[in-house]
Amino acid sequence: MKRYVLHVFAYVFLFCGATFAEFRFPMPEFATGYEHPAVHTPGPSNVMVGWDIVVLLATLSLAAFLVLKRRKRREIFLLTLFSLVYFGFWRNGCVCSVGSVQNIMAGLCDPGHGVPLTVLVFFAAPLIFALFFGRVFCAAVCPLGAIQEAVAIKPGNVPLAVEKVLSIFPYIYLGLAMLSVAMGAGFIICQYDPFVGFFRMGASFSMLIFGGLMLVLGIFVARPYCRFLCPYGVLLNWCSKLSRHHATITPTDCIQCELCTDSCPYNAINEPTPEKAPEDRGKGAWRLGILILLVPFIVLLGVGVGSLLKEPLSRMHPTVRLAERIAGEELGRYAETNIESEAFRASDTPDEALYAEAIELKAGFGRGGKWLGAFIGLVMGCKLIAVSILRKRTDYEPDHGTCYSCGRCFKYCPVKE
Amino acid sequence: MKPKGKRDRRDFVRGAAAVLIGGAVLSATRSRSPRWVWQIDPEKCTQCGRCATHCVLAPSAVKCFHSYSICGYCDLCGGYLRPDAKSRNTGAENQLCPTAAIKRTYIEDPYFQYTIDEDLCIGCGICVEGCDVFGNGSMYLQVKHNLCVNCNECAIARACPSDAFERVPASEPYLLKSDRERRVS
Amino acid sequence: MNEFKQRPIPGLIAQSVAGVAALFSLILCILLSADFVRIQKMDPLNDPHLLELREQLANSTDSDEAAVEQIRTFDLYARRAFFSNQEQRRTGGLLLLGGAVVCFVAFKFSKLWKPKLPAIGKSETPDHGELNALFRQLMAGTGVLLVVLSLFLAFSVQSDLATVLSRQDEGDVEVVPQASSLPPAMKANWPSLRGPGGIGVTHGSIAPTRWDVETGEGVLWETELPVHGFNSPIVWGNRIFMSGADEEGQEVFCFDADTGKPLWTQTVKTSVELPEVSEDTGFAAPTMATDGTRVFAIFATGDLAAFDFEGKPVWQKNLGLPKNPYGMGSSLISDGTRLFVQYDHEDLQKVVALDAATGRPVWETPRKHISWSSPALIETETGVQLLLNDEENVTAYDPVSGKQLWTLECLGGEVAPSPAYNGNGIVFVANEYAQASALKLTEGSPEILWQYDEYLPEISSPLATENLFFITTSAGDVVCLDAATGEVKWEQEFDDGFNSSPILVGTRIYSIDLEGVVHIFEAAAEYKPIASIEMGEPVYATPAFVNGRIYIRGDENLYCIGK
Amino acid sequence: MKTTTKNWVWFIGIMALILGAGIYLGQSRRTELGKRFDYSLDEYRQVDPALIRYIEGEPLIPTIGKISALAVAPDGKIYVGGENAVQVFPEPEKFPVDGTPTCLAVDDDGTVFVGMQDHVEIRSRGWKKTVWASPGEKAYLTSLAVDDWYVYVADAGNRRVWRYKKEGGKPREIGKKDWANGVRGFTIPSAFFDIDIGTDGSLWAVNPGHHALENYRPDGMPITAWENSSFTIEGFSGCCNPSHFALMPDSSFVTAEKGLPRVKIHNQDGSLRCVVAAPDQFDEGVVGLDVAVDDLGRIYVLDPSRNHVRVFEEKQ
Repeated sequence: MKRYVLHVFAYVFLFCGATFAEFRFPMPEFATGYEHPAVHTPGPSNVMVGWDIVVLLATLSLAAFLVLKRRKRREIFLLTLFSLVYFGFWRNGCVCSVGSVQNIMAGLCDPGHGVPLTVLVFFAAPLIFALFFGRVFCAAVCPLGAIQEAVAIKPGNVPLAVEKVLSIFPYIYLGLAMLSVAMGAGFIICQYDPFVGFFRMGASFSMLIFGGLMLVLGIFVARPYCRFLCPYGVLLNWCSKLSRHHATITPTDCIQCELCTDSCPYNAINEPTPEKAPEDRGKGAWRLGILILLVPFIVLLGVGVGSLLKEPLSRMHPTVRLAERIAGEELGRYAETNIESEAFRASDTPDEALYAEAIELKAGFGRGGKWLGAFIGLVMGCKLIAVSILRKRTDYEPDHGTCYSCGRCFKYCPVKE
Repeated sequence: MKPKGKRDRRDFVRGAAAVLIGGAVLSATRSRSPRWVWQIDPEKCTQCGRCATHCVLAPSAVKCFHSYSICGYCDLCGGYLRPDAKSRNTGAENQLCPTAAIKRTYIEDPYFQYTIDEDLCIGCGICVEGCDVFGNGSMYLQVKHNLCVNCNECAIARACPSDAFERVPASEPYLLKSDRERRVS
Repeated sequence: MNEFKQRPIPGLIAQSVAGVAALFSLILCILLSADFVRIQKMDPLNDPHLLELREQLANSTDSDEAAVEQIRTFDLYARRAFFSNQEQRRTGGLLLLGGAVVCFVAFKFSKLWKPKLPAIGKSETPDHGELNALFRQLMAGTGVLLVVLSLFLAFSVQSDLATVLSRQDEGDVEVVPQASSLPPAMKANWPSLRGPGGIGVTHGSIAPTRWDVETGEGVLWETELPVHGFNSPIVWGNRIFMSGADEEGQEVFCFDADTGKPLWTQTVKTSVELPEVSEDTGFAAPTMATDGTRVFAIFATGDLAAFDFEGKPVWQKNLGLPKNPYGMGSSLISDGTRLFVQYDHEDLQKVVALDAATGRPVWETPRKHISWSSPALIETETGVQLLLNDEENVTAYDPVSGKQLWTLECLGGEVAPSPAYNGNGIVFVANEYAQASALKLTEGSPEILWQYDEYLPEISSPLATENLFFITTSAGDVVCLDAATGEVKWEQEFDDGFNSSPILVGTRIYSIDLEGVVHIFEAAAEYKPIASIEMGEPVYATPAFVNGRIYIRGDENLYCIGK
Repeated sequence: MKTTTKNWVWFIGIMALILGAGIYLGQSRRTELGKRFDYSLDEYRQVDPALIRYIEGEPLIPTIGKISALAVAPDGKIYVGGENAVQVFPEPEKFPVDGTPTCLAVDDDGTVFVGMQDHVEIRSRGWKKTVWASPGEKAYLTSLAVDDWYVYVADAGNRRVWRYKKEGGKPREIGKKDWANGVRGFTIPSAFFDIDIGTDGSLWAVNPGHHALENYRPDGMPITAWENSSFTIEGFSGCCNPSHFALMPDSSFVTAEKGLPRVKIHNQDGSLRCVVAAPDQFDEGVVGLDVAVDDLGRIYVLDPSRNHVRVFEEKQ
């Protein structure tokens, strides 16, 4: 891995160093005194970058204030709409915090990658805010959340057990994305961002279809991307669990009126535990013990399954795909060449060099696959344990991890002061 | 009110998490490099046509650039006329560019100026191929930075078969073939 | 304020407006996607009819007016279709957006006027135990699904690459012909340390025997060296190349052989951290090499760079940071098409051949021991062999394929001297703390003719003529042995030791000691001194002999002796 | 029971959705551009084999790199200029030059004229070197020709032919636009501009922008010209061709083109006589195929991409 990075680094170095030789052949003599027009070389627009950071911090603060102090769903929603317009349609959904995870990972793996300040702020600020105020970023700042919040017209309730089981998919997505970035196979979160196509008013057909499906689904299942896919949500979830001040359903004391139970479309309201223990304590402890013992086995199973995934995972990397294609063409598996293989052949790099690189990458993916498997296994094991632990609760409370601080429940609480 | 011990523990974990995030951010910025933008290395580009199809924008942010100081101002321009063109006029049957994005204007005998209409250009690179084969290679593809949204990872770079996409510092965002080119930005 | 106040009439109106707007948007959406699909299918620019027309026009010999007209019309239609379609899409998109906004606003109002009343007491909420059981079931389901999916992927994705590679391994037995000799141009120049082939033998036969550095008599020019380095000059045509490096950077210099003027200097940027090296090795101990069109330099960082004779970078790579107690010492050598790098370090030992033009590896053969010695290319009856010394063995490789030809254990200690060859089937190796050995090349493994262990070299490499074998030691001894028997012909002691290797020019041997005294003596069975000339500064490098001139790299200056 | 079923239905539904979306996205590909966007010259690379009347012999392989200039001396020796040296065939002789020559010419007495990018160097018999001043700031010399009286230098940068006396001095300018005398001037879009001297002592020069070969008196007055523009084998293709030519002993023209690399022989009136080498015999994209002819009618083609001088002989 390290050597690969070095290799890439040296490569970049070499090519940046080689300047273009000035073409010395003079232009024709023009009797008419013709002078050629200037070439239009507009620079990248830089103007908004500083503003993005300012707007991000401002909206985050405002969201925290609205959620914790004002406690008005409508105001939070208006802020959500603003974020949708600004971060989404105006700034084309880029830079976004969800994708910034990959930049950070790329910066960690390859010091030469360079992470701009904006991206750093977009990565860190929502997490820091989550540490103090819960997921206010999800509530009113994230454009991906905002567009789903806007279409969530008739949200149904996903059964709690299903919700909890499906919540491992963000972990899988996160793991895959990190592996992909670490191996240099690309930024898959950006590649498969379902809503950026709408923000930019244009994307490939399949991505538009995928985004459209997500939105249609989002009418009935609120925020499907946030709940079942968003990899950044995993980090926010962890931070929010530790939050110092988190949104509460009731401003003061819960009167156990049960009015709010149905108000949350995200299954994020934890009900008070019944007075009487639902089952025998000993039985619960026994089961918990077994589950804890089981975790290493699940992790091992994950490693085993992950090690099988070396081949399919390595196909994420274009170089491996190219090497396989070239090898396949050599074996006569394909009737004709494709653009990649033609370009490769024209570059007169020997096949062996490509194969060697692919083999090395595959080895990397082999290792990465095991880590990924172990990670997923660990997540599943932890989820099993977490669900089995019964925490004592006397009031109706939002779940600090999964609550998006959307504020829907505020108005259902009859306690106002 | 939560018991005090629990509170302390939480504070500690929260502090640890903050340190973790800060650490990740710091280590990711170990080398504060300049801001990068994507650009095509004209020496490596093979004009496969994917710039036209794979950009997240439609039409693509990749456009044909024309370095006038390299151009031969030929009457018979390999980048403008189809190889099988019967005559050298601007008729649709003679033009190589599928979207007629190249404008031909007469300067003086026998020289013509070729200008790229960037609104029509889709970055397919067919003219680049023609110019490379027969001409001086004054036409080549570049990413137009007023259009490019500078994605995290350029979708064209991912699809580029000849590795021609690279990150260049935003202060020098073009890889022009001629330094003598007059530029306006 | 009652947030749940019901206003049925406006609520109903808002609801129906929202419903109508939603329906409108949905229909628009479907229409737009249908249109999109249709345009994708139609692809007016690639219309078969248009392509056919173009072909027809291309094939007609004279100007086919009708076809031209048709193409133009078609082109116009395609353009019109494209632009009107763009217009349509834009309008459609705006309408869709408008519909969505209306629907959205109306819906929000309907929610305001007909708020959903809180439902009390969800009946379906399972209790903790039930939920747990269900959760475990579902989690197991997910696990099974993931495992099945993984297995399916693992077995459905086959690697063609693995097949090809295994096939290549089987087909590897084919015999690659060995190169028969070095290119003649190499012999007329000084392409590497110790000259052509790196065995210390000059192909020309004349060199000055009288000069005086102090008065400048017989010295064509001298020039100061910009950066320190222990490597020796190499010469091709009218160019001299050397490298130098310190903590500040790594450089390659080119001098004009006729005037001593610096022609160019290039820096080699490193991408790795500087390794620790000992002071008497430095960062630029390895001598450069050339293949006649490019020059190559390697540094203690493992950075290997190629430049053309004008100083333009051709390629550069890093072979991996060497872990080495003294620093990288092996010099480079090229046979005209390949560049050979002996890369024997503490944790990594290998010899690689790179394509000189591109720097791509041609072959790579793993080795077993550390070494500071430099490779030599010898021309034997069966072809060119690449000889490498290491802590234990001397090993020969086929320069074309990298296959090991033979290996023999006859060395020991930290070996810096390189092999010598008498041009006639006998290879000599020697190192302090081991012995000197004469190896007669045979079909298979060479046989040891004799061994000698009195005066042995530590740094400078031994030298062989057809019948004699010479050793210069770090203590200042010079020994002459009979090549065939190992009998000591003469021994001579000088004041200072030798780092620089002796070079054979015609019938004379030039050897420079550490104080910079050039000892010239006959390569004969008796000791016949010809001259001892002081250079006036220490000399560690081995001189280069080209066209009757000698190029000597002193500690600080580069001298050209000759006319 | 009912809750369990409901849960499972939800679970399976969402899983199916995720899987379906995954499969759909995994298989979706961007459409590539269609046929209209292919740039293909295959049609023109095909040459009727009956037209090819030359076969290739053993090439001359120089030991110098980046070969770029070729000349056949009156005594039949072949001079090849490359990186920092000029090599002479058949004997293993070579002399160094500073830089890479762009053109070469050899006089009857063995004097070698070496054209560098912006000046001419002369090596007389004893390898004594004389340097002529550059004819101008924009000079880009591409061809040299020498006859009994003059040395002609083709300068693509200035779009002129310079006529030097053998001892040097200020050159005479040929090819300045002069409508009164019928000189249209040289149109040279890229650095390819070749000249040669006919058996009658007149100067032949390519006018590459017009696909023409033009004939001048030594004083610069035009005599005749012919041109033929076509992608087919009869004419010259692209924007500046032929890139090189040489006169055969019978005054016909051997021409070499870039873009579509091909070597042909044209009769004196410009009509195609035969093909020496078809595009398929060269590497794609090769430029700078300098040609030369010896007294026996053998055609030498300098192939920079393979670094060989290729030799073609007429089929028996």
